[in-house]
Amino acid sequence: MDIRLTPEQEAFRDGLRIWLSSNLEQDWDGDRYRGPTDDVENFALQHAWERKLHEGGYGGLHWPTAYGGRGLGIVEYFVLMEELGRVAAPEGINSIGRELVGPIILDAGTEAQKRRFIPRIISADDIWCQGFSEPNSGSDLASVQTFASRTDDGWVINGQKVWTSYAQFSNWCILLCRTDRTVPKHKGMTLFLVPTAQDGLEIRSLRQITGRREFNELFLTEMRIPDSLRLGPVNEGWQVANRVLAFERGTTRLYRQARFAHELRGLARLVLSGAGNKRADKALLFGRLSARLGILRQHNLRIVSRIAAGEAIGPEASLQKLNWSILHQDIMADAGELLGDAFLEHPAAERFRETYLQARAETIYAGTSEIQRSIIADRVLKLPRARKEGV
Amino acid sequence: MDIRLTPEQEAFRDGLRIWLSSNLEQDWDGDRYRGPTDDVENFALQHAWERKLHEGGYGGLHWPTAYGGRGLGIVEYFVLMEELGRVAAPEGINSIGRELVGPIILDAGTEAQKRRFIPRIISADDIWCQGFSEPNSGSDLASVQTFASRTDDGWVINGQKVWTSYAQFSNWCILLCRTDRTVPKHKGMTLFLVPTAQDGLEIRSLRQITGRREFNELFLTEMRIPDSLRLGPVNEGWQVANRVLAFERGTTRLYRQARFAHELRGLARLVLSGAGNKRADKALLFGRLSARLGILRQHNLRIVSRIAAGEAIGPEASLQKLNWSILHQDIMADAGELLGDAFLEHPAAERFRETYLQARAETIYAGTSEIQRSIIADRVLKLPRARKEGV
Amino acid sequence: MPLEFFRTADDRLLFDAVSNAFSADRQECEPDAPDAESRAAMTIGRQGLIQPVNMPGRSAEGVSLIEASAIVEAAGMSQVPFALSESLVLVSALTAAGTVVGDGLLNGDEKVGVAPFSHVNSEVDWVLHPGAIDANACNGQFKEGAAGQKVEVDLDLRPLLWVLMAADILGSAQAMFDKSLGFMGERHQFGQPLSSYQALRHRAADDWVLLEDMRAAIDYAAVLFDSAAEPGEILQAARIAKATASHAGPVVAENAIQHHGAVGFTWEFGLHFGLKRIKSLSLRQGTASDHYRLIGEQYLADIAKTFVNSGA
Amino acid sequence: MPLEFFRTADDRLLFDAVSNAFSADRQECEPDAPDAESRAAMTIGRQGLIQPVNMPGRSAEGVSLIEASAIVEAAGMSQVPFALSESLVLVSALTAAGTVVGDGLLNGDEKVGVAPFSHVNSEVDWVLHPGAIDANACNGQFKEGAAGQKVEVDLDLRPLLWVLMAADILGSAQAMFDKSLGFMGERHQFGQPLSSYQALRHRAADDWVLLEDMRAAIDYAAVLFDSAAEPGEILQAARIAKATASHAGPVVAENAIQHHGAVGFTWEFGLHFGLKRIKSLSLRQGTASDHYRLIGEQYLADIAKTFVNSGA
Repeated sequence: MDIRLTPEQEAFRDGLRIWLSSNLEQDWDGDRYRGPTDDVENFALQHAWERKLHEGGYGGLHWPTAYGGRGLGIVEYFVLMEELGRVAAPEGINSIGRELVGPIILDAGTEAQKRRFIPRIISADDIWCQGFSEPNSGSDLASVQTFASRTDDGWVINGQKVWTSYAQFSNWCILLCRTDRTVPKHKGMTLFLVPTAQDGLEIRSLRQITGRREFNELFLTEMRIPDSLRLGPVNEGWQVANRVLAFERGTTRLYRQARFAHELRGLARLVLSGAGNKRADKALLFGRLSARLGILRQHNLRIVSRIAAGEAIGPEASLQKLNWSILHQDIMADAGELLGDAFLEHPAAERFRETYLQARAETIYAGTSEIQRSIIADRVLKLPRARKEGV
Repeated sequence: MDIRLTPEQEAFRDGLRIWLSSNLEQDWDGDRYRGPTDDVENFALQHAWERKLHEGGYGGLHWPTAYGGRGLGIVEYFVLMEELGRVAAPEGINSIGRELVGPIILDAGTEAQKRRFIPRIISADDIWCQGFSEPNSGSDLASVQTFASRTDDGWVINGQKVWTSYAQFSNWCILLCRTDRTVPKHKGMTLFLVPTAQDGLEIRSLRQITGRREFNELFLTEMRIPDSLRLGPVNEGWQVANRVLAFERGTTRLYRQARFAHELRGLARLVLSGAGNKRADKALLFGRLSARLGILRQHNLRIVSRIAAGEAIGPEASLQKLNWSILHQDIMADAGELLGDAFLEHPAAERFRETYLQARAETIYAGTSEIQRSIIADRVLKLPRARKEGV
Repeated sequence: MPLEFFRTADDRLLFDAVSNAFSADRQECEPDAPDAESRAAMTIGRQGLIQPVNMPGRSAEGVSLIEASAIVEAAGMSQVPFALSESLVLVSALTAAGTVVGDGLLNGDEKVGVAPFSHVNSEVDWVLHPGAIDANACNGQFKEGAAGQKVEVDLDLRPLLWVLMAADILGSAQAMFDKSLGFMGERHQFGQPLSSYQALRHRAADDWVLLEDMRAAIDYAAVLFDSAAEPGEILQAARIAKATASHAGPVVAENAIQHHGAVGFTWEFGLHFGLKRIKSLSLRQGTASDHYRLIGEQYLADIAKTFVNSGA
Repeated sequence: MPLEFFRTADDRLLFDAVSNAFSADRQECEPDAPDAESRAAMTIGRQGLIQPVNMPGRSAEGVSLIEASAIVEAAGMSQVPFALSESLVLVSALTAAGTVVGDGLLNGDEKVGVAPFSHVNSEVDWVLHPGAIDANACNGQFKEGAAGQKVEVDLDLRPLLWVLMAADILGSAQAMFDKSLGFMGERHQFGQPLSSYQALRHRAADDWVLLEDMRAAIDYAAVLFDSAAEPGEILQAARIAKATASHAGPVVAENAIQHHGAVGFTWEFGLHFGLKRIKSLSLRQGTASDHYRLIGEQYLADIAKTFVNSGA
């Protein structure tokens, strides 16, 4: 085992640190890391940051140079994620493009699709959203009902999607549709790439318990698209998406660990400044949280080094999804214990109040904790079931 | 609401306290409350104590005077249980007789059975054990295979039982047997009262992880008993047993709460004597455990006052089983945290080391915690199931 | 009177009547609307002094703490948008102090707040400062007019405040729990209702146990208060109620959101009103751990006393 | 050399070889039999000094901490009835001190113990006293002959001891977990295997996560040690390994017993050997909370430093 970076990787990290210190706003700090509460202002800030990153040469870091990427490895990508998280840089608005659509197109797209879409994801010229969930699917993603019928020159799509983050700011959407109702449900779905400004697509935003409007509903009514916007083979959308989703669970948002560490440091500073609950067992709570954050990073290290060694990441990624989402909720619970009344009233605790609410969603989206445990029981532990069960 | 005892009940309690102070051995203390580790010595001590209690007039407290009981109410019984627990009096060896067999006979026995067995349970002349579980039943009690066939003058029984506590010291056993294999499994069982010193019954003791031998296996081979030892109607053994088991979960061993409180006081004394782990957050751990013990007592108060008011105790008793068994394990876990090395080495911590092991069984026997949660989900919350599930 | 540690038919009648009043009220106002405050204050402002049932000289308008906690639990259940616990305690304090202000409050002419509940205090005429949480001091409560008047009161308000805050948490958590049970029965995933999945069934069972634990702790502290038990005993029981509710309330509330999936995360579905109410009540006036520590300090002090005695 | 934070084929080879040796050994002796001690000591006594892999002057007999922890994990898994962690650390200490005793130990001629492991110390020739757990002092280790000789050593033994104790807990817990998985697949209740019940499936998944957390923490501390990282960083990582194992080990072990039902409670089935081993290791040399607090004190001290700096 060895966890040291190569001299080249260290040089990359040092350059990045210098770039960040001169490109993040001078007074940028953790308490603004979620961006302005006004959704439009927030979009502008997030998008501007993504463009800046691209201009700095940090877009498409581990994607092929043929499509505008930098052609570097997963370790450099991990370094980038850690450094961005460490300073709580804006998350950007196009994570679906960078972390889901890009990888799927690179994996299953046509050469034309790669040349058309990948460079514009890297440059943040296109913003993508994801139309997978439906009102009656939820955890059971394979039960989608939105239907795409073949026409002479393409497809006509009818249905409804929900929980589509940032759809109102996106110009493209990746859509999972049923294309065959006569086969078992995992075998009759197809992926499409759909422009959002188009007849037959209506977007309605939903307010979340944080007060922000990130979620949207999509209503698709006789929406027509050409066959060139189909992604991957007909009826293999589930397999194509899942191949990448498994990878995604392991590698997307590697910056989370570093961002949580940034949050915990902010919490510690607030407590050390005297705002805290005098009776709290600070040493125990910070010790436990920082230890768990350390382990979270070590799991990231393991995943990254296994990918670097050419190994596949499978259901082990469920471990990391479980761990980070529960740890984040626990950090926010302990923030209440550590701050007491100040959690509710202190101006500098605003970020923790919002994150407390936001974190409720994290054990639900991208596969609930219950789904992750079932994946582990099925695929890692291979525990026999008596009969077919969904979860 | 009112939780004060009547003047009569207070007088009963005061008399009991005086009796206990002069009848428990002078140097009796909590660290000997489990009795000698030698099983035979322990039996002698426990049995002697039960006889003494009877001689003091505290046997069959809330049982009818017609069968040798004192004819008092559930509140006096509760007071007795609390006072016994408060001084960590020996538990006795015949709890199956007092808490299971007695109530079932009183509920479903013939007049002759009542006259024959109840007085001898009260006087501790008979010691009872319970043959319900089998190697392949466990939580699924209704799946018993031990079979009782009709003969001209009675029954002949073949099969195997397990986890039969104190069978080696008992002279009687209550046995649940299948008597009809052609009906649904809950409807073909019958209860029998069986003398243990009898041809066709072999008892083999099992050692537990505490080192004690309380469990036994029973091997039944062509064992013959007369029909007069059948308890309740043929094929209704499950219903008869369950009616009492529900009650039992709520009211047996009401002394547990008081006994756990005694244990916690012993732990506190050991910690205050300087044996403890200097870094432990004593206030938090003792505060949390004592608060939970308080709530455990309040649930007991509720159950007792509802019975006193003539109400039935149903699945709510599962709450109490869950609570006490988990709390007891948590007390022992915190004992480790509070004592550190001393938990492993201090002579006065011997009782906690043994109880730590013993408490592992408590979330398993008398219905596992999983079974209790399922009972609550089914019968209290009435959560719909998709289809028949066992648990 | 026999041992009777459960809610009687009369108790349930009161609870239902208050619940109905609150939910009728709720239909006319948005949960966060400030207009609702005075309405809610009217509903409960008339209750007057909370005092032991069998205390000599108990006022006719008085309510027992059992009754008051049923009222507050119902308010939590209906998400009455008002700091009801504090208001009831304040009315008690002022009535006990016998000032004219007491009447003004009872009539609804004057508004009151409790420090540090800043959201209530913005437009009030009187502010109540409960004493700091302290294991040893049982006095330390005083009230103070916004204009600077100050009258000492002779009633330890902390047990009242803690028990009622716990009751508010219980009612709010019960409502969220009930909603999640309903949702689990209706919502299907993988062809089955959510309620058929054992992991969710068992978690719901555990949450129900937590709700019953809160209820037992609240009722016990209230009945001790109502029977004019020894003050130290009442205080310890009230701390157990507040600690238990501060611990268990957020667990039940957060699980209720989890069991709703993404739907529970939408503003429109409204679960966040209950979550914020519970979280706020659980952190104010001492967190769960704060109270557990105070309980433990008292517990160990009591043991140490017997220890010294037995050693002597 | 690329980033490589996982066990390589070589690591697994070592682990398997040691496991096989231990389980062959185990078949011949009862878990609690004292005879087994010397046998086990022979098996591992030859390993010699644990020291950073790329330290100048590394001895040929030396093993890395990654290797040593794999050996100890395998010992835990096979329930080798010997305080292996302490023995390995002792051998390291003595070898580092360069005494003749070192050779005696390496040859198996002399027996050693580590305070406060009294069950090992009864018939030993040498006793090692690891320094008291202390956030600030990194020295304070010394060894001492039973006859009173005393030699200072220059190696902070705490990281070694904590990481190896954590590895022993991990191996023991993994063995109990594996047994419970097997049992759950075979044992039927209500007509289905236990493994088909979601509540048990999910608890098993959580336990697996705990095992992987331990593994990650142990490997990380070991690889830091082996790369001769900054001593403070190594110490903090070793504390995380010990804290994590002391917390998670008993949880996994106790769940394994629960999942066996009454069978797991019998002496003959043998789960208690693992349970006691884990419980004992988890309480010795600092409980989980002790180590978490020390980690937190260090964490807060580090933050306070940057705080002052940024304020200046």
